[in-house]
Order: sequence, then structure tokens, then C-alpha cells
Amino acid sequence: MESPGLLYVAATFLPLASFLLLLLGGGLRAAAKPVRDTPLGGSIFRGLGGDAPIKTGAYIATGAIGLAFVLSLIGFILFKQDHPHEAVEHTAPHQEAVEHAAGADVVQDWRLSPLSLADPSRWSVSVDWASLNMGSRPATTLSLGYHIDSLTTVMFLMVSFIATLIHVFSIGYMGDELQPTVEDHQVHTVDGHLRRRGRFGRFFLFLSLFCFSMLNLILADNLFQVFLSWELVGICSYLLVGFYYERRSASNAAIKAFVTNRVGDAGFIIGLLILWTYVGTLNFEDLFRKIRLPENDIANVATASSLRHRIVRAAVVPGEAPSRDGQKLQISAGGDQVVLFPEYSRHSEEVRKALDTGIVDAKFAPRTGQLGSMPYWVLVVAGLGIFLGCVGKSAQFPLHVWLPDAMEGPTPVSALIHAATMVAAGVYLVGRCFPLFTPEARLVIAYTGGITLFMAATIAIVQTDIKKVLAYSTVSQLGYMMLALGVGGWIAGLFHLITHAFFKALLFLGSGSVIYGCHHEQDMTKMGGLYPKMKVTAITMLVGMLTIAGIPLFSGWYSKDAILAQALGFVQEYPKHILLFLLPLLTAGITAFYMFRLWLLTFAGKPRDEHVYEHAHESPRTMTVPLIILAVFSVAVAWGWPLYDAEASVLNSTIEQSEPLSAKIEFATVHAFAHGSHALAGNLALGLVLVALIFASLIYHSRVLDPEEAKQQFPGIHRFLWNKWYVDELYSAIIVRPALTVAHWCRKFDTRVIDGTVDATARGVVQLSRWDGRFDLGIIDGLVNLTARVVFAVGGRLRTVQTGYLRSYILFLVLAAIGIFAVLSYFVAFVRAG
Amino acid sequence: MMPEVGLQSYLLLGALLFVCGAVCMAMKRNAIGVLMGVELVLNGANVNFVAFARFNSTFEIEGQIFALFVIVMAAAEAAIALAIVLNFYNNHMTVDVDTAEELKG
Amino acid sequence: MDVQTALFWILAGLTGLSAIAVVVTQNIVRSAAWLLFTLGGVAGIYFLLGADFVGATQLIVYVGGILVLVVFGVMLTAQGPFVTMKTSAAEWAISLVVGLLLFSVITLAAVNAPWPQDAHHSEDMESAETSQNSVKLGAAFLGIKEITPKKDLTGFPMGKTPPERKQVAYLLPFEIVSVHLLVVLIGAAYLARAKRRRGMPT
Amino acid sequence: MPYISSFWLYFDVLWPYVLAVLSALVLITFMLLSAIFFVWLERKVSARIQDRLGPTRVGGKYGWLQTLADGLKLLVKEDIIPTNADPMLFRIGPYIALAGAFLAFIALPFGNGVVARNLNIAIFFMLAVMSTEIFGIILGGYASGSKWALFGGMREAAQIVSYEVPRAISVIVPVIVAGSMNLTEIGKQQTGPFWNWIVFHDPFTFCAFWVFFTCATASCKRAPFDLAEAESELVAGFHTEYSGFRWLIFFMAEYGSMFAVSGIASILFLGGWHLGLLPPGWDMERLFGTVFGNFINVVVFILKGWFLVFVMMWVRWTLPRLRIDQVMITCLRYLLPMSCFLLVGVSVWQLVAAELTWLSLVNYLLAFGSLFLFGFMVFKAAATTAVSPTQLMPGAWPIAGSAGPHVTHKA
Repeated sequence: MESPGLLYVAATFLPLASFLLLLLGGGLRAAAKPVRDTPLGGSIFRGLGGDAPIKTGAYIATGAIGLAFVLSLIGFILFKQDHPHEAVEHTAPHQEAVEHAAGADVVQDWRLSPLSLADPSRWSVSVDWASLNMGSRPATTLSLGYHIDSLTTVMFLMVSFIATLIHVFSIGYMGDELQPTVEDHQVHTVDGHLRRRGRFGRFFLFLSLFCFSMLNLILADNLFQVFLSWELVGICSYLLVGFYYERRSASNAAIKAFVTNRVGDAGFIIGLLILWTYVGTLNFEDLFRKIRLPENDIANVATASSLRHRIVRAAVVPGEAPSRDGQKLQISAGGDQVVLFPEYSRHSEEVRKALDTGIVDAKFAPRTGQLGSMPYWVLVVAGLGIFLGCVGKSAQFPLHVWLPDAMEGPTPVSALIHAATMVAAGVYLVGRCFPLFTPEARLVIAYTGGITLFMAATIAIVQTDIKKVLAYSTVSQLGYMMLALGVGGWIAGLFHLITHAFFKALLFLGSGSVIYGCHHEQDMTKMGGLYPKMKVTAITMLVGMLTIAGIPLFSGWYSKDAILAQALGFVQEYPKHILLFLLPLLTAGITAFYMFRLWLLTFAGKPRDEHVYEHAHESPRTMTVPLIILAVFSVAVAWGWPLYDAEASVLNSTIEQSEPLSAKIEFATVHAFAHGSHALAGNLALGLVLVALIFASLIYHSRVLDPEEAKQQFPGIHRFLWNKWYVDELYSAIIVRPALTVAHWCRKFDTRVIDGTVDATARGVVQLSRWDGRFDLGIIDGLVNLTARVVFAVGGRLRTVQTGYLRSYILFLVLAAIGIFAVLSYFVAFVRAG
Repeated sequence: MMPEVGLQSYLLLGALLFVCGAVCMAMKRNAIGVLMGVELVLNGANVNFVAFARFNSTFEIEGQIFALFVIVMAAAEAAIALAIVLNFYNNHMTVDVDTAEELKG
Repeated sequence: MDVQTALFWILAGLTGLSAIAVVVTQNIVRSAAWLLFTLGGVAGIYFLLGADFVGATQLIVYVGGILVLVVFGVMLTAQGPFVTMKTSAAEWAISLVVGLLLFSVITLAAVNAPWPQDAHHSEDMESAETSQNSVKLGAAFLGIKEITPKKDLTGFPMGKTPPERKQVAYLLPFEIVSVHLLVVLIGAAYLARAKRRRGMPT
Repeated sequence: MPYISSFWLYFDVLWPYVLAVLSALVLITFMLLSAIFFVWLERKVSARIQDRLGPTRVGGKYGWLQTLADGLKLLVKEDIIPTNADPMLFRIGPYIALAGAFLAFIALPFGNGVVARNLNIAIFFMLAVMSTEIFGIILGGYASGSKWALFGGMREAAQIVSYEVPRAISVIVPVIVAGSMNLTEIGKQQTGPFWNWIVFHDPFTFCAFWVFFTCATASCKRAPFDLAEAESELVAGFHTEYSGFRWLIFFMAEYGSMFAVSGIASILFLGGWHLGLLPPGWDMERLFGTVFGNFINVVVFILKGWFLVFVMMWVRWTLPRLRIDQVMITCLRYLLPMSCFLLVGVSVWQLVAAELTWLSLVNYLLAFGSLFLFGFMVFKAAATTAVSPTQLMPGAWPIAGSAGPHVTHKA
């Protein structure tokens, strides 16, 4: 195949096609509705379902995403053929780094950056979408393109696979929406409950659009395209959270999610604009090549410098005033400038000269082959800005508040968007942009993740809504990933992203199955003892629970251990950041506790609500089959040989292929420590988890300890946790209320002063135009009309001359001839006489 | 006695024919009458041509040739005029030119 | 009074009176008959003027062709047996006045203008051997130069010498005219062809 | 103008008038006489062709004076003008027709110089004035106030206007050969033996003669082209309403024009007033002096004309009448292209024959071939025993009781 990357493009556009098809169908149906009495309109209207929604749209959407999955599977196989995995010898970290630095003169091209490929033309294509010119020189170019590397392939597989399963699940779960009239019991109107038309098709319409956006986000080879998709998934999230928009809570949650994400996106835009301004490109590969010292020079010879893959900082040479077009910089570790390398650095002699002399001739507007510079703090801000975007999307502290509320959406949406894929986009982007982050930014990432994971886990302990528990669990797990990335565990973080996607989808779908079986009852306190009623759901949920808790040989165990080991390694390197290890370790136990609590409250014990219990039933096949599949994958997705080795799995090694060398080099010692203390960290966590499991079963199963007692014993802590650490209240106090107050005053100013001024002006103008109108009508129109009337009157007289009678024309002709004769003869006589 | 017959006599005859033709055109309501008027006018002119050819040796040839041309043109004119009259009759069911007043002011 | 003069007055009287009769007659076919006399009289005038070829052409084209065509037209468009269309007295009066005006203007011009005359070969008509009119005409058509007398042009502004006259062959113009006539005849046949009228009672 | 008191002093002035009146009288008398003769001839010819005897009583054995009697009858007949008719046009119609036919005689030479007016464009003039004849017929047909007459007039107009074209073009063919439109000149060129006649000059003139004669027959509205007076369809065509003297004048015009076109044919093609049996360069004036020679010329010319008129009658009573569309098709689809082809052909012939002298052999070939054919026909006619009206016709129904048809074969 000439360019297998196009498979991924096709896989991306399939959901878009499905979206457009459904949109067209819906539009046609809506257009045909007023004319459904006519034969054509009627046939179109009834063909598209008539009054009741039809399943065709769902099949189209499911088929599209299923085909996308198949395509991405083929692409994955082709990619693996192109990029065979090389066995990594786990030797001493320093030794490997040194060998790497000095030994291999010729390095494989595709290891230059996370996005470098063996054969770029096969796997990446970029087209210019818009170009901004400054004079004759192209300033910057917005391009659309795809760039497939191993991370992309894995993400593609994960997203398309889970999305396919969730599509299938949704066909069953959203069955209520197939009715012509749906009664929404949660919305009260003056006529009782709200009655509306089923929105089956619309749901799959949004799902398709979301799938396209998410896949396009993964596919993108530049930040601009990522941003576009970012906003698209945002709007899909908004639409799907507010799917039941008649419910006030749902619409509020949708708005909250959207607005919170806006805060993060503001940071994202700032980061984008900084990079655009200083670096001049948004393409990942070009960005990394400019910011980090490249590995190879033009002759493909390794750069003989210890600064390879590092951000090269430099300080202004004292006494050298900056000239018009550039400045002289001296490379130094603590310098306040960052050297920007040429985009095609391998073609540059300047780079070698700069590295040899230590003096950089940085231009303000570097041309091809020239070096540039940007202030270091700006790069830090850019990294933090992009991270802020990720914080918003991945619901990290302090922007985590929207995610639990987003559970107002239908459960498949929660599973797909708000657990498995979209919220992971933030983590994905941090991983993708990893070389952009300075050590300071990475530390912020790590601490953000640490705080988030702990806080969310503690909140999850006291939640009673089954989906809220899972939502906070998601926030917590995302925190794990962020922390892993922040401490240099690039592989661990993204590894956890993949495993988490599977088991969290499983858990959400399981909860969806429970909710469906209990007739949309989400409160765990009303459940209990459901195991006999829904065995498949219970068992698959148990598998998911064990996975997230980190029981050995379940996939979560591998990834969580890797994160903990990475954190431990980082703490060994930098002991003052001990909190970065303690928080996740403790949270591992808490996670096991609250998940087990969830399962026990739901399925074990005696039924607490007879009504719910009696009506509970197992879900249909379309829902249980995805559950089983996801359970299998949750267990086995990270398996390799030997079974206990996390790094032996195909998943791990595939992700490892695209690990940026900068991460590998900068965190060489951390990796080495982590490798050494892997067992220690894993054992500590496992111990805690077991303790937590026992504790949970004591409380919620054996009833040795009464949870109500505990609640009364620690009322402060319980209230604190119940109120989710008062974050919402804090926001309300410091942001929402002041903003409302200011808005109130602004409104008053607007209505009184500005509107008053405008009204007064308008009144004046009206008065003026009234006079003008009179002038116009009376004098100008009068003149015009007078002219017209005169012309009309003259014409009316003159028209009688045009009798239409041929004969009178001849008479006139003869008369004219006589007249001409007369005049001519007069003049001739005059001339003769003269 | 009669006055001497010279060029002027012929010119006056031509003028008479011409005027008769013009008046005929102006007075006949029948389209074919108008056509006859045109023929009269052309004949009046032709008489002048031939008279000049006779009385002015400069025009001995040209006068006659122009008369010939005029006759041939008259034939063409008559043919086309008759075709127009027939069309006119088809459209108006009459040949009264006074009914052709669609374009009057 | 010699024959020429007498014939002129006879023919001129016949022609003029017939022409007036054409105008005055109300019946269109009678007008055509009077027109026949007018045209015949004009042909006679041509013969009298020595232009026998033109006269014969006048007869064959006008009488044999155009007049027959005109009567055809009358017959094809007549609805009653004898078509008459009355003209009002006022129109009569106006037309008469205008016609007299025009006649007086032309008469004044014709009588008062100083026409250059050189009456020539007045006796050429006596016999075929001496009247070479048609021969000259043919030679002129062929562009034989010697046939055209070289004299001053009339109607030229006084005091200016007229340019050298160039001999023109009239064959090409005559051909053009004849082709034109052919085209016109075809066009007329096309125009006048029977068309199926829509919306008309058959 | 000088005052001259004596009559003889006026002679010079009056002589042209006298001459003109005399010529006109002679011509109109000839026309009248020949018309009278033609009427008689027509009756006799038609009778013989129809196996009848025709007039036998008035004026002797052959009914010589039958036409005179007819004319007397017509003259004393009541002159009827129908109520519907337009009286003026009804009256002048026959005279216009007669004038058209008569005017043609002005330019028709009966002998060498025996012509009322020797015009340079005589043949053109004749065609022109003969074309005015139809106008009288149209007027008569229109003014009669009868639909039959109107139809007849219309047919006449359409037919003659159409046939004028090939007639004129086929006239130009001998004119091109002769190089003149002066009929006297053309007649003079055909002096001597009969192979000098223009009809034998070349194949094109030979064909042109037949075309011309056909067109001439048609333009005289003679059968088989007598659609204007088709008695089986239109009662009597344009002269349905005419009676008496006016009717007579129409017939005089018709017979006059018949002789006129026959005269044209004989001058243009058949040697004019030349007998055709004299050696080359000889003519009657040379043999018998100017006056007597010319007398013989006139006789020869008139006999030739009469013969052609006889042929027309022969054709009339032999061939059935065509339909009007066949008449028009004959003209427009056959005669017109043929005449055009002949015109082009004779022009080319004149150019080529000037170079290739042996082409004059065609002349003799045509002349003697025609003579042989003519002689053969005459011999055939003479050798076949005439079938008298009293005998049975071959192929007729046998009379009951008789012994059957007995046909007398030649011995």
C-alpha cells in the first residue's frame, strides 16, 4: 500500500460521513414534514421514520465507527510491519544513555522526535490550509495533515474500539428514545411530565460527530488541527451532556462543562499564540526540532553534544547590544533565553558553529538555516498554557468541577466521552507536547495530577450516586496519568490512559446497565442485592472494579504499578517532592476502597428498596455483550510474556516506540531508579489495596463497621468531602458572585446610560428625518413630479401625432420634403446672391 | 400653338406622376393602393432619368441604366411588398392599412 | 407640330390623366387598370425619348410582372367582389393640398433650374440602322470606354472643375441587382407562403 | 413654327401620320383575315382529327365563309354585361388583350424590310407587348363578377407569368447565335439553304426551338395548356360572361398572338421569310427584284406562320388537357431548367465553335437528319391510305350485322 496513513484518514472521515448522512436525513425529514400530505413529501417523511425515530441512523453510525475500527486495525498491523519493535535491553540507565550519546553515530531517523517515522511519506501528509504572509516571506502557515506514529495507532484502536462497543450498547440503552412520544419524568411542566419526540437519531448524530472529532484530534500533526478538534469534541460534549436539555440540571451541567472548558481553552490559545509568535509553526515535529537541539546534523551524524534533545538555554553576551536583526547569545544552563534551532537544522552549518563556539547568533526573524531565540519564561508560559487546556479537558484540579456534573448526560456518553476518550485527550496532548514542557512546567503538571487524584478519590468515598462515584474515580485516574507524565513517566501515563479507557468504559457501561435495569435509578442507597438479578453485569463490574483497584494480572495493575514506580523513582531523584509518591500510593488504597464500596452497595447484601429491586432486570444482549468484551479487554489488554512483566506487553512496547527521546534522556536516571524500585512500589500499593478491600468488605458487606457511625464520628470530614472540598462554593464566592454583581451594574449602566443616549439620539434623528421627509416630499418630490407631469402632458399632446396611420406618415414625409425644399432653395438663393 | 417640348415638359410629367404617387400613397387605405402609389412615384423618377439621358448627352447611358436599375428594384420592391401585404392580410383579415395602428402613440 | 411633339402631348396627357385616375378611383382593380395605362404611357414616353430598351423593359417588368402581381394581391386579399375603401373628404382635401404644394415646389424647381441641355440625335429614332441606343447600352454594360461621351457633369458647384470621369462597367452592378432580385423573390415567396393560422376559424 | 397654307406643304408633316395609319390598317386587316382563316382552319382541323367533316356549306364546298357567318352572328348578338360585373373593366378587358396582341405585329418583319417599325430590340419589344395581353384577360375575368371567370383569369395570370420566363430565356438562345435582337437582322442571317436556319445551328438551338414552341403554345393558352378556358371545369373560363363582339375580340387577340409567336418562331429558328431551298447567298430579292421578291418573302413567311399555327391546332386536338399543377410543374420544373441549361450551353458553344470549325458539321447533321425525319413522316402520312369518315375506324366496335371491320390497307 502506497500510503497506509490514508487508512486512518478514511477511518476519521467515516464518522463524519455518517454524521452528514444523519444530518441530511434529519433535515430531509424535517423539510418533508410540512408537505407530508403530498405523495413525494409523504414518501420521504415516512421513509425517514415518520413520527417515530428509526434505527437506521444508529446502524449507519455504528457501521461507520465499526469500519473505522477495522481500518485502524489494518493500519495498526501495517504500521507494526513498518516499525518492528526492537528489544530494549534494560541495562544501567547511565550506561545506556552514554552509549546512546556517543556510540551510535547513525541513528534511525524516526527516533529524532516522537513524531519521526521510518518512512514519513507513507505515514504523514500535510496540506496548507491557510497561509499568512509578511511581505514576501511566508510568516506562518496553517496546515491540515495527518501524522501516524505508534501512539496514534494505539489511540486510534482504543477510541474506535470503545466507541464501536458503546455505539452497540447505545442501541439498546437508548431504546426509549425510539418511541414517538417520550415522557420525561424528571421534567415537570404545567401539564405534568414533559412529553417530547424520541431523539434516537439525534443521539447517534452527535456520537458520530464526536467520533470524527476525537479521531481527527488524534490524527492531527499540528496544534492548530488539534485545537479545532479540541473545540469540536467540546461542543459534542456540550450537546451530549445537554441531551436531555429540558432538564434544568442537564442544561446547567452542559453550560458548566462548556464554560469550564473555556477557561482551559483560553490557556490553550495563549500557548498556541506564543508558539505561533515565537516559533512560527504549529506542526509538532517542526516545533520540537526548533525548541530542542536535534539529534543529527545534515550528514546524519549525531551531534557531538550533551545538549542533544534538551532545551538549550542561553544568556545575552554581556557588552553585546542587540543589533537590528538579532543578538549574540552565550549558551549557559541558567540563561534567560531559549535557542530556537532552524526548522531544517540538519542543513545548517550555523548549528554546528554555535555548538562549537558556544556563541549563538540568534536572529529575531530567523531565515532558513539561521538560529533564533525566545525568552525562557515565555516558553514556560506556553507550556503551562497548553497544560491549562489539558487541565480543562481532563478535568484536573482546579477545573475538575464540570466532570461529575456532566454525568447528567446519557450513560453511554459518560462512558465514551467523559471516561474513556475525550477526557483522556488532555493527557494525550500533554504526552504529545511533552518536549515543549520545561522542568518547571512538568513539576506543575505532576503536582496538579497529585492533588487531583487524591482529592477526587476522597470525594468519591462519600458519593452515593453510582455515576458520580465513577466520575470522581475518572478524575482521580486522570490525575494519576498527569502525575505520571509530570514525573517523566511518559510510557506509564499513556499506558494507563489506554488501560483506564477500557476498564472505565466497562465500569460506566456496567453502571449504565444497572441504571437501565433499575429503571433510571442512580442512587446506590436504593440498590443492593442486585447480583442475582443481573449476574453478567455484576461479574463484569467486578472485573472492572478489580482492574481499577490494581489487583495483579489485571491490566490496571500493570499501568498503576508503572506510575507508582515512576513516581518513586522521581522521588528518589528529587527527595523533596516525596508527596508525589505518597499521594498516589495512598490513593491506590482509597480507590480500591470506594470501588469495592460501590460494587458491594450495588450488588451485594439485601435489597434496600423493594420497588427498585422488584423491577430490576438484566439488560438486553446489545448491552451485555459489549460489557463482556470490555471485561475481557480490561483484563487482558496489558498482558505480555512473561505475564508479570508490565513492559513485556505489546501495548507497552508500541507506546514505547513513540516515546520522545527528550523524555528518555532527561529522565534517564529517574527511569533507572524506577526500574529498580518497581517491585517495591508495586508491593506497597498492593498491600494498601488489599487492606482497603478488606476494610470495605467489613463495612459494606459484613456490616462489622457501620458507615453511618463513621459518618457521625467524623462529621467535619464527611461534610467536607460530601461538599466536594467546597470547590464549587469557592468558585461561586470568588468568581460567580462578583461576576454577577459586576454584570448587574454593567446592565444598569447599559440600560440607563448607553440605551438612554442611543434612544435620545434616535429620537433626535427621527425628528430630523420627519422634517427632512417633509422637505423631500414637498419640494424635491414636487419638483420631480412637476417635471414628470409636464413631460407627461407634452407627451400626451405629442402622441397624437403618432397616429399609427401609414398614410398620415406619408403626408408628413411629403410635407417635410417640401419644407426641406423651401429651406434649401432659400439658402441656395442666398448663396447665389452672396 | 403648343409650347415647345423640351426637358421641362418631361420633368413636369415626371413631377405629376410623382405627386400622383405620393397622394395615392397618402390617400389609399388599401395596402395595394399604397403599393400602386409607390410604383407611380418610381415611374415619375424614371421619367426624369430617361429625360435627362435624352437631353443631356453626359447622361445618355447612365440615365437609362439607372432607369433600368430602378425598374428592377421596383420589381423586387413589389414582390416583397406583396408578400408583406399577404402577411398583413393573414394577421388582420383585411388590407386596410389604417388597421395597422398597433404602434400608434 | 411634328410627330414627336404631338406624340408627346398625346402620351403625356394619357399618362397624366391615367395617373390622376389611379389616385381618384376608389375601386382598386380599376386603379390597377388605370395604372396599366399610366405605365404603358410611360413606356411610350420612353420610346419617344429614344430609350427603346428601357421602354420595353418597363412594359415587360411593370405590365407583365408587377401589375399582374398587384392584381394577384387584390385577388388574394379581397373579401368582397369589388373592394372599395372609402377615404374621407377631409383626407381628400388635405392630400390634395399637400399634393398641389409638392407639385408646385417640384414644378418651380424644374422650370427655374438652369438645366444644361444639348438635345442630340433627335432624328436617331428614325430608323433602326441609325438608332444605336441599345448597342450603346450594351457596350456601357460591358465597360467599353469609347461609348460614353465626355462632357461636363451637371449639378456640380460652379467655379470648380469636375474630376476626370472614370469609365464604369455596369455589368457587375447589374449582376448584383439581379442576384438581389432573386434573393428578394425567394424571400418574398417565403414570407408569403401559406401559414397555418392558429386560433382562427377555418 | 412657320405658317404654311397649302396642303402639300403639310405633306412632309403629315406623311408619318399617314404612314402610321396605313401600316396599322394593313396589319389589323391581316390580323383580322388570318383570324377568320384560323377559325375556319381550326374547325376543319378539329373535324378531320375527330373524324368529322366540319363546316361544309357556307361559301362553297369547304365552308370557306363559315367564319364570316359566325362573325356576322356575333356582331348582331346582344351585348350582355352581367349585373355583377364591373362595367368599365368588363368593357376594356378585350381591347387590352387585342392591343397586346396587335402591338406585337409592329415589330414583326414579314419580309426583308417589310416591317412597320424596324426596332433594334424588336424581339424584346414583342415579348414585352405580348406580356400585356394577359392583363386584359385578367381584367375580363375579374370584372365578369363570376367565379368561373375569376378562376380562369387567375389561372391565366399564374400560367402566363410563369411561362414567360422560359419563353424569354429560350428566345435569348437564337439571339445569342445571331448576335442581334433586331428581327430583320436575324432573318437576313438565315439566307440561302435551310441548314442556315438557326434551329439547325447547334443542338442547343435545336432544343430551344421545341422549348420555345411549347412555351409559346402555353402563353397563347392553347391546349393542352388551355386551363384558363377549361370548359370541363370552368364553363368557358375568363370569357364565360362575354358574348358577341367582345368575345370575338378576345378570339382575335388569341389568334393574333398565335400568329405572332409563330412568326417569332419562324424568324428566330426557321429561317423567317426564306424558303430554304436557294443556294447559299441567294435570296428572293436577288432572284425576282426587290418588290416581287419581297412579295414572295411575305408569302413564304405567312405560310410558315400558318403552318406553325396549324401545328398548334394539331396539338390541341390531339393531346388531352393537363391539370393546373401539371402545367405549372411542366414550366417550373422542366422547361425553366432546360431553358437555363440551353442558354449556358449555347454560350459555351459559341465560344468553343469559334475555335473548333469541325463543330459546324453538327449543323449539317441536324439539318439533314431533321429533313430526313420530316420527309419520312410526310412519306408515311402520304403512303397511309386516309381513313374516310364514312369508313369504319380500325379498332372500333363492330356494327351489328356487318361483316366486321374492314380496313383498307395499302395495296
